[in-house]
Amino acid sequence: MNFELTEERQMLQDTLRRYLREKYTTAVRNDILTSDAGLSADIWSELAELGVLGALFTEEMGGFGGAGFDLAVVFEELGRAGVVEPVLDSALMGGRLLASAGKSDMVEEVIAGSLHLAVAHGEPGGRYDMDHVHTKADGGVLIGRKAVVMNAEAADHLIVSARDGDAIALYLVAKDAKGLDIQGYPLLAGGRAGEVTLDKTPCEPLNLSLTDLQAATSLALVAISAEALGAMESATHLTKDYLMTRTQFGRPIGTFQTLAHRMADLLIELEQARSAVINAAGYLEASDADLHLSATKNLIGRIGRLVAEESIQMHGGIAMTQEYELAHIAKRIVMADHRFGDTDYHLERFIALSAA
Amino acid sequence: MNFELTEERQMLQDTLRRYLREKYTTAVRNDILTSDAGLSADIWSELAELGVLGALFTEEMGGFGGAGFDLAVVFEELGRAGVVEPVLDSALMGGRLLASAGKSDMVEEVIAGSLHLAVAHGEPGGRYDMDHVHTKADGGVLIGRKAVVMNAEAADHLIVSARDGDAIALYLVAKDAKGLDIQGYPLLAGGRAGEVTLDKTPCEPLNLSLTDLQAATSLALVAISAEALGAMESATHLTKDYLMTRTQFGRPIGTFQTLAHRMADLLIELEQARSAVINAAGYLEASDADLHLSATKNLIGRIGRLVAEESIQMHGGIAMTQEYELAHIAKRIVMADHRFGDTDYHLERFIALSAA
Amino acid sequence: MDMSFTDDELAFQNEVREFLRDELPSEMADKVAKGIELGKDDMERWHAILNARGWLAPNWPKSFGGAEWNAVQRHIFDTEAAAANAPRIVPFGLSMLGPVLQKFGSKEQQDHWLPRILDGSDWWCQGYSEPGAGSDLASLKTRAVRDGDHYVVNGQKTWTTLGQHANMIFCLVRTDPDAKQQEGISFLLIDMNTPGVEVRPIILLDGSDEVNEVWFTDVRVPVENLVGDENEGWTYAKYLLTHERANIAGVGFSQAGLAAVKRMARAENHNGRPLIENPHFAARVAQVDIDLRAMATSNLRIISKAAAGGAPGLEASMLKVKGSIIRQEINDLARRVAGPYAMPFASEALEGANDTIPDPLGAGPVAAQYFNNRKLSIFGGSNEIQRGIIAKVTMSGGRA
Amino acid sequence: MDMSFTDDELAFQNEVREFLRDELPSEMADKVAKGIELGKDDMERWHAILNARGWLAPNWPKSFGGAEWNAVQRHIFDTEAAAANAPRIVPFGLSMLGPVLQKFGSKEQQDHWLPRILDGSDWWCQGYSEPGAGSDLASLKTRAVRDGDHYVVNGQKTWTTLGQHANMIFCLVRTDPDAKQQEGISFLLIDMNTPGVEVRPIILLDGSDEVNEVWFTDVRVPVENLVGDENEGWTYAKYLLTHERANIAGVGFSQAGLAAVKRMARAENHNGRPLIENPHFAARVAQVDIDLRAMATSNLRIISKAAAGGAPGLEASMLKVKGSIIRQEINDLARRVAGPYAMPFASEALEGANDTIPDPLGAGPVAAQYFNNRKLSIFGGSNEIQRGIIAKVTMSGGRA
Repeated sequence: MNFELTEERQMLQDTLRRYLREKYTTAVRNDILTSDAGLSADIWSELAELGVLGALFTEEMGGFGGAGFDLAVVFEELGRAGVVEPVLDSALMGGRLLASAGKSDMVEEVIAGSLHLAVAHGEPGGRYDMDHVHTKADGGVLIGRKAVVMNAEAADHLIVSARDGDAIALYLVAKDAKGLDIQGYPLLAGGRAGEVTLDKTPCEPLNLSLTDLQAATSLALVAISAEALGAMESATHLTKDYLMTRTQFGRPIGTFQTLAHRMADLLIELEQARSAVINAAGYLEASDADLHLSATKNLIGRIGRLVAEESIQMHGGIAMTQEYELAHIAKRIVMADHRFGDTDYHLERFIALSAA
Repeated sequence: MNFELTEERQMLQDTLRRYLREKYTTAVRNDILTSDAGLSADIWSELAELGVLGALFTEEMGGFGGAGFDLAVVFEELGRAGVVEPVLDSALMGGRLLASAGKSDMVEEVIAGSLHLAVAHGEPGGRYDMDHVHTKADGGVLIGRKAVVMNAEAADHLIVSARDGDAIALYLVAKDAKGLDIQGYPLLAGGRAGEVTLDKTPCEPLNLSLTDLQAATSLALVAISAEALGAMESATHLTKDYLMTRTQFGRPIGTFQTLAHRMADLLIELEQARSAVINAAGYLEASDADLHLSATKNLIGRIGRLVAEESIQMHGGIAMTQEYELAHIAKRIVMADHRFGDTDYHLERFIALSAA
Repeated sequence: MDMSFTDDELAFQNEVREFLRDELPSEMADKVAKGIELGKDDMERWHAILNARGWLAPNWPKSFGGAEWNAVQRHIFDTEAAAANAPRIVPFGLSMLGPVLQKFGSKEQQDHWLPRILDGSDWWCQGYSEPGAGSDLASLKTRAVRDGDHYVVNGQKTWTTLGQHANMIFCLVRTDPDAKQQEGISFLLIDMNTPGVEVRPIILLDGSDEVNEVWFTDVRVPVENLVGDENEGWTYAKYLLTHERANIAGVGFSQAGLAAVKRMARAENHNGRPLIENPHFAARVAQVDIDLRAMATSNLRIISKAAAGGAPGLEASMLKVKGSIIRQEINDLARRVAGPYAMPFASEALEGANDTIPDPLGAGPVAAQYFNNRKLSIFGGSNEIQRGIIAKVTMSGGRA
Repeated sequence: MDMSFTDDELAFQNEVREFLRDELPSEMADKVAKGIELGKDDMERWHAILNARGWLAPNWPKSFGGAEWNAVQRHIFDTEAAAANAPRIVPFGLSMLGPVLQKFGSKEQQDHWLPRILDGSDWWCQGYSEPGAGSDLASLKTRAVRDGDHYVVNGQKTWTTLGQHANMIFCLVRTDPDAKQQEGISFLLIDMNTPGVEVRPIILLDGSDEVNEVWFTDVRVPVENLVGDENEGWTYAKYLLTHERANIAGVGFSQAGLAAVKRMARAENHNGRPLIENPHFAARVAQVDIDLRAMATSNLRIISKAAAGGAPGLEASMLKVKGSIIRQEINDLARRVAGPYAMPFASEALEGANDTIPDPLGAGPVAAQYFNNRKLSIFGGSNEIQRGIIAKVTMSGGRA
């Protein structure tokens, strides 16, 4: 039993944390948020240079990490800084799917930061249901519509799920493919997504099934949970600082017992969230991984809401202003619940898997 | 719209509250709790004399009340004082069932306080399911077993549900009937109940169906909710007094902001509970009465737990001792959740009725 | 006890329903239903419609041009208006300044300002909060120094809702710097077109721009714009704060919001069934539904007591806390229903202009509303302040 | 990061399991599973079984006859013991007094008292709390006045758990009445058979009689029973309070309790299906299960840090709060499962003697346990005290 990070991961964490603290300031991030692209190409290159993207892949895939704890370390730091660049969707999910498909040249580009991807799976009316795929693959072309596709506009290629007969499989679609239409829009918590229409769009079969997509989603669950954890750490830290510096009725508001005790509860729950992310990362390869992942996502959803709401409440008005760091962080935390199944979805999955 | 009590009910409330405050002290009640009978015959007679039992019946039945708000007024006061005498089971449920059956002579005795009843409906394994009746009526005798029958030992007659073929009907069984066996025991929150075995026990058909029992249960839901409300008022009041008088670290503990704010939350929820009981009483005759009753019982269950637990917690150790008033009150509140369907049972019923 | 309306009350309810059916513009109701920000034009139009009917100032005496409704009538109107998705009345002139002027203003002030509130000549905003003061109103710093027939005002106000539309602001200003805390504060009416007044929008976390900072630099205000006596402003401010409480629980808004959640959850699919049939989601809906039913009755109880002459100070604090918790829970449910489609940032949709933002449930920007309504427990006396009031009142010997 | 046990740890786990399988009397495990109070005989028997194996004092150094386990070993033992429904070790001599004597006691005291703890010659109880003092230990009033070779003790202690079985009590007493608060307190060992000692049971709200009041009237205690220096008792008391924390989260108890809830809910019927399949009940179970899994990992993290030399003071407070909330929630679930059968007052069943109390799920007195375990968040430093510690430590510059 050992809960210390390896030296390599400790170094990765330190490097990434330092880089983001210096470069990814509130002001820089707010500029990115309001930019047309919704992401910074410079930041993306630098993340690649720092090895952050490579840490998401195993050595066989051309990276130098790829395990649950590698993802946890990277995404916790991205979450702490409120990074909106699509590391999760473009590099992790897209890249790992291509790695499973044996597209090592493209994976190399992903790790180098020179290739952007998008995973187009969810469809209108599908909510979080993995099986809800009406898009059809028929003789080398795709027909259908995909909903809220993260990073769709910036992607060089889209990885699209579609039914060929009954089976769901994944296909590669180039950004300039015929019949591909993307209606892009910004997201409340930063970054951009789009509604994707495929009208007899030529595609390349990837020889990947729904099972592969589920495996990639498991990685994404570790990542989004760790990201939310990092954001919760920021929220808690900002709140603690605020309570210690802000005075009202002549004293720091943190000396008011109610706020002090509620702060204590947040710290207790933050430890719970930290342990939940460790469980998700540590049991990612276990036979009952899905049970642990759903447990974690449910807990992160519950505690995330508490931390976001309590942090805003304890700040008061200042946290309601868009330019204040916590506003963005709180949005990241809450909106993470809308990805890869929400609190209730994973509660149900946990119940089903517990009964099995 | 008018939320004032009528003059008659105001008088009933005042009389009953004054009587219980003077006569039903903690010491008197603790003696009753540890007595073999588990109830006081003197108190019972005096409640009858005060008209408390008569207030549970309409004028046509020989009483002078019987509406939802009459029950609410009576049981709120009984709950406030933590009364363990079986007014709900013996007089209200038993008496109103006999009234429905046209047994006006017996109802008269109930109102006079000279007849005790018990309603034997639930069976082992039946939980809160109203339909779970395996007891059989066959040629004038009953065969079966009844679970946790309140007031079974003291009852002069038991009203027993049984199946005659498919239909559930109610039967009257005398205390000395052949084949009737009662294994009695005390209850955690006061009073006594028993396991009742019927082995070819002679009975009298009451010409009442499950529908009549459900109607009596609706009355019981108003009563148990009002009783829990009264107990919550006591718990809150005791806690408020304790916070104002008990000092720690040199000051009244109510001046510690955390406790003050938690007290405020209790008071807010107490208002919710009060309104819920008004809803139950006020809509008892409405076409959607069941919806309101389930809403109330669910809310009372949730808030009751909060009030009981928070009152104990804010008191600290003293509330853990049996002889302290709050200990009994808290038990009454929590154990009320185990009668006529608990918090979850009524949540489900509310959902089902909402969808209908 | 009688929980039903009297015949008169039922007749009034019908009258309100007919009015809303006939007079409320449907495009306005649609915006309100979707949580899309109303423009100044919309709000002025709705005020004019109400004013034409004599219903714009429900709580004003008839002598000042008000409807002089009792508390139950106001409750009926508020509930029906929310159910019909009518816009909220902009409260600053009507619910806040109006009563203060009626009680403490001079005859001249009443004659001049009150009709202009009703006919829309003036749009008022509120200058109470200051940066760094939060719920501690008494520590305010904006100074007003007497100079001949004028006060010269310097300082800054913040959280000024809809200040961008206003031409007038009522302000708390410090006129005696040596007095401590609540003393030495005056209540001043300031024309926002006076040189030295600057309004800067504060963008809230949901992207909305409804609140502002207002800066005063050597702003000259005629002394006749002082309400009541100099240094007595705290009295008027408290009167204002405690005056308008009939709708503090927001029952109507919560009922309308919960109805929208149910409608959306019937349309939203969850593993092949409507989401509303999912037991876990249904449990969330049912619990807030049950809580809301109880609070609606609390609200009626308190209103009926107020109509009978009771003083609902403590209860107002209770209703504000519970009301905000319930509304915020409903906002949370709406966000959950929307699933992945809660994520798009409907910045333009806030003003109803964007077609590219997907909104399959016709729900509008539900996540933005969730964040925006965090304000309900912060502004207007935070829930912590309210709990403090409740504890203080009851622990000092009130009822339990 | 490695969340699995090492080979050595796995071997130890096996050893513990075998020991429990072979040595734990099944009738004892049955009582524990049902929450039935153990008698003094049961507890002494279990101590003797552990002592025979050398496992009675896990945290004592080998030189004093302890097992000297590291934190992970203690965690493994605690978890396995709870899963097997082994009785809890009575902590007063072993976990509390033992470490104090080892650190602050004289050689004579160590030689005399420590072996008697292990072999069961003495049953210790704790004399800390006093009526009206609550969590404010420093305000204690019990006086000890030096009179020749004796102290003369007068006063009253309360909440003395299992004091009815004890022949010895370690007490905090005031030896300098003029010193303020924590100063002037001494740590004294008192033979309960001394004239003037009186034990009176306190019946708790669940009917149990496990705690007591202890009264001292002119009790003469030999001066050699003073531990350490006079007026320095506060130091020893703090050491005692902070010493035994390995099992503060009660993970094993919660795991055993949750397993029992699941077992019962599979057997209990709800509208024709096992209760465990009811979505609303399943949701309650799942949420506490998920919380418990996270806390179990927190516990392991902290233990592993302690084993590596870290100082888990802050974390102990966190674990105590969360641990008590989780255990209490599990008690609440058990009460719910039992349905109407939660109502009988199993006073005799507490001691396992009653056949007339129905217990169809074999659950024991679940409602009584629910009430009894409200103590978890009150005694031993209430959750409010713990939250105060957490806030104080972190707000004064600790980690967030």
